[in-house]
Amino acid sequence: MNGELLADVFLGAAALFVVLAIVLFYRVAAGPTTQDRLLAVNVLGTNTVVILALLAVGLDETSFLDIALIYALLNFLMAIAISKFTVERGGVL
Amino acid sequence: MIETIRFWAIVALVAFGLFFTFVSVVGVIRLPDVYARSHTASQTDTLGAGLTLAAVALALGWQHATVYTVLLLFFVFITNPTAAHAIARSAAESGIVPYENTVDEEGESP
Amino acid sequence: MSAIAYSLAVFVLLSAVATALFRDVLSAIVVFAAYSLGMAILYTYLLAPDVAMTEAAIGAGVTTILLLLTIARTTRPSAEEVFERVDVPAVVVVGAFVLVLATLLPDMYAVGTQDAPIWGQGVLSETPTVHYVQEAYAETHAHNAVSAVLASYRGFDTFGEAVVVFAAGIAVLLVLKREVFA
Amino acid sequence: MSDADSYGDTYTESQVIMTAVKIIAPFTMTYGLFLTFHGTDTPGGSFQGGTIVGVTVLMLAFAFGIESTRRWIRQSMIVGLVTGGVVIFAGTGVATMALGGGFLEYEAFVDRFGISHYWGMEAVEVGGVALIVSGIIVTLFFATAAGFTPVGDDADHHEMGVGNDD
Amino acid sequence: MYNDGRAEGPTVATERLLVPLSETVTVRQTVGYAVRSGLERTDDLECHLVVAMPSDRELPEGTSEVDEAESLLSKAESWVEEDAEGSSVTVETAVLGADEYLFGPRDFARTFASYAAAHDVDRVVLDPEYQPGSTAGIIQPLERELEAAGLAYEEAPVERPARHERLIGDGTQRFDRLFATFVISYGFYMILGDPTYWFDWVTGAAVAGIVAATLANVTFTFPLDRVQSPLRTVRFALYIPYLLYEIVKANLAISVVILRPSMPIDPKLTRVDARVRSGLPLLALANSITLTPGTLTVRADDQRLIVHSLIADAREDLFDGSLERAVRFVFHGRDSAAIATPRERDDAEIIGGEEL
Amino acid sequence: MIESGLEILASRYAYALMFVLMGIGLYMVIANENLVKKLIGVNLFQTAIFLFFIAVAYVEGGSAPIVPAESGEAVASPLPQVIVLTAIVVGIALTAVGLALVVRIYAEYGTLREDTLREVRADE
Repeated sequence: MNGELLADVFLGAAALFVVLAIVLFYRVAAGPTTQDRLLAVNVLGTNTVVILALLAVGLDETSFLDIALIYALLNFLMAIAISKFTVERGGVL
Repeated sequence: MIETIRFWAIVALVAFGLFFTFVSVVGVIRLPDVYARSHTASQTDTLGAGLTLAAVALALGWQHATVYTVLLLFFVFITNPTAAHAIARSAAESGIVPYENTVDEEGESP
Repeated sequence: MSAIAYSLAVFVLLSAVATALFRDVLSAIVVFAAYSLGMAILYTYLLAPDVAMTEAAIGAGVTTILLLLTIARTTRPSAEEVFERVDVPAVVVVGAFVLVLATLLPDMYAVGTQDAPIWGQGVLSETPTVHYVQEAYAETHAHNAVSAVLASYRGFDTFGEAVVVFAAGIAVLLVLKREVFA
Repeated sequence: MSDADSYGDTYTESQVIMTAVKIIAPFTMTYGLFLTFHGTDTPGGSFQGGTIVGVTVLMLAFAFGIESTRRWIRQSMIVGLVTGGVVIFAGTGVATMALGGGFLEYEAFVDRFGISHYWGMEAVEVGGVALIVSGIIVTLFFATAAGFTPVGDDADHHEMGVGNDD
Repeated sequence: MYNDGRAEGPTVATERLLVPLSETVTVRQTVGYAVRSGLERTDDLECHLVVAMPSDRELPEGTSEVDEAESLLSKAESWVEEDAEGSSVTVETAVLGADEYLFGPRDFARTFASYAAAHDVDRVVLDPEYQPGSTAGIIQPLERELEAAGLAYEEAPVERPARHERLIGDGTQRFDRLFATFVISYGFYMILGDPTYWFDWVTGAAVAGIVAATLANVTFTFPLDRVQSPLRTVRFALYIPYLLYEIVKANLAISVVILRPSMPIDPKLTRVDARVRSGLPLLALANSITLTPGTLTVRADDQRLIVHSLIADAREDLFDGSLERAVRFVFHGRDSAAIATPRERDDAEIIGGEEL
Repeated sequence: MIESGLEILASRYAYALMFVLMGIGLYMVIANENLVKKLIGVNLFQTAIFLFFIAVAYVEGGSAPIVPAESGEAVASPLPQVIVLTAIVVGIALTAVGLALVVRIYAEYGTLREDTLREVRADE
């Protein structure tokens, strides 16, 4: 009975999360330092994971959760990689 | 009856998740420097994601896909603070001096 | 519920514009990663989980890292100003290009409609798409039609693609010969 | 740089990041291989799985330093992976031709050995594409990262590459 | 081991050697080398064998460390007698740093330097695998610090079972590591897959084998303990609800601060010397601190944490050290949890931004 | 007139987005002086085209191409998705080769700016 309504709730929430991501884009554009941008993109990544999970229930495709899992991993990789590269050529090289 | 309770529980969880994500976005926009922004970016956002993922798990109920949401929670809770630490550390390495409130009264933010 | 699609389109557009205008290459790369995130959600919304996954892993992950390594090895322009100046002649050229393309818009099929020829209406009743969707499981025993097409129906294509990737690896090693084998 | 004991960099990565990567690494690798093996039934597959396996190596490289990782994962191993992938892929194709079918026409396996069409696809996906993709991603990474000397003599450490004005 | 062949001949002056010991695979060879090289130069050798204790004696885990240190010292004493082969070697043993908590290479180097000054030691013989406590990979920074302290040191040329790498641990406990990685990987695979399908059992075993073979030495660089490690897992499970409670509580506090139009924040950098070991405990503590809003770990160099705090309440909580105590409970058991707060031990202070 | 235009835009948003993204990618290739940014532009252009293929394969209210589908359920077309899949992987190979060339160019000429590069080339 509540199934359709629930799907609407999840899709609506996903749309709101995307709107929040657009708002967050102000920080990405404004900076002022690269770390600020990276931070904003990291929050965007977490939001992406959540949006994908919401889409998975909203569209009734549980396989979308796989993508969310991959994103959770890659978001982390991106954060450590870029944060290293903002410091003396990555220090590792 | 159970269905109705579940429905409202899910709605409440999603609402709280949205609220905390909103707080984190507001924090990232409003706070004065990268260290302060890292706070909301890592923590409030992690809680927002956690609550929303809990709602997803509740909606999925007892099935195999629910395992994925739990795994997602696990990964988010390990990686998010580590990423925030990495960013804050790189800010420290590149010599960004943290903002400090010079005036002790409330309401002093640039 | 296309609210998601519209807001995603706005997000993707914003990040693409920011990528184009950032003067600092590192910032451009960071924003490009954000663009990739938005694109992957859009692919997911358009029911292409395989593509979204690949875009996530390769577009957001590996491309970003390769770009980073490149600017670490070369140079990062010192940025006095955040954004580049807009190049007006280029904008005019690009604007003309987009306008010409946009005239095609009314003639295209709406997104998500099944009237499009790919779905085998009219003369073409048995298109590859219809065949794959209907017969893939019976013929290959693979639930994922994308994998079935990739490894079975178009296996030769995939082989060629694998060889291209292999050749790219060799090409990179050859181009960077002095650096790698020094 | 070939000396085993000299890392040449004083910038050691944070303990927190190293430990976090240590914990995450087995999970990512298992997940990548899981995707590879289940590509035929669920979304994902050898491209994605291979990439995730490659990304695990990149993650280790970022946390522990590229030189240490390069020494840990030997050059010959990567070359073996990639060439092995191409050989398996082509070999499957040639085998079907030897059995009287076309290139990669798995029906030949079905006729001769009675095994399902499915296993031919698995062989190509797992043995071919996944090996090539994971190997190539690691190769591209190390090739692009190679040839660096630590910028010890550079005056300015905190700004990367501002030396050249362009 | 009287050596007539040397041109200058053995001097009569007493040579004093300092040998820091720790439980490694190469400690036996190090002691042997120290005695032999010392006897080549002089026939009146005074060998100071010391064990530097990372922890305070008063701490609960300190008592067991003292016992281990003493048994190691008595073993090493008998090794010296064995290698001396009748020559006169005076052996002095000592446990250093038992009355304080040593943080990282600099503190170890300082302890050795003060001991060397007090006993007039000529040089230090270092074990290349030297590893006090469970702090891994200390040797290179320690060498730098010894140089800074002006202490002559020498690395014992030992045959190592495996080349020492930052990425992979030493070769001990191979089976335990492989087994643990295999089980974790197999379990994860089974959670992802379908345990009722034979295909998953077969491929899962293969995958777990690959993962164990490649990553076992990467993941488990810290010593595994067959009794303690499972216990720690259980205690960690107990820790999670507490952490969640803290997170939610602090999140609400910070939300109120951020959403107020005036935004009454008071950001300050603080330094906290946490009494947890590096590696996994440090990760747990640093991430817990970061996860509880209002505090953010900016640096974690061994035990010295630089924490950025956003509001005064969070700072007070941090100085009260409840998270630190919880992490100590997870890794060392209930007895260890009861230690003084960072504020009481004078391990916490507010620092300025320039000290980053 | 405007309403029908908006309606066209709303129902064909993916194609409109693709055109604009292609434009931005093209702009980056033309206007940005830095070679790395030009390559990012190429990547942007690529993703725009991927979007076109994915939008073609999409079915409103359908499900992802996991077959056999429940009876009567529409499934997104697998064929364009496969083409995009291979294209993404070939795209990363292309980007990698391009970046390797960029690294070599920098090693030879010491700059990544197109105008400076042209001057240096003219001087030789």
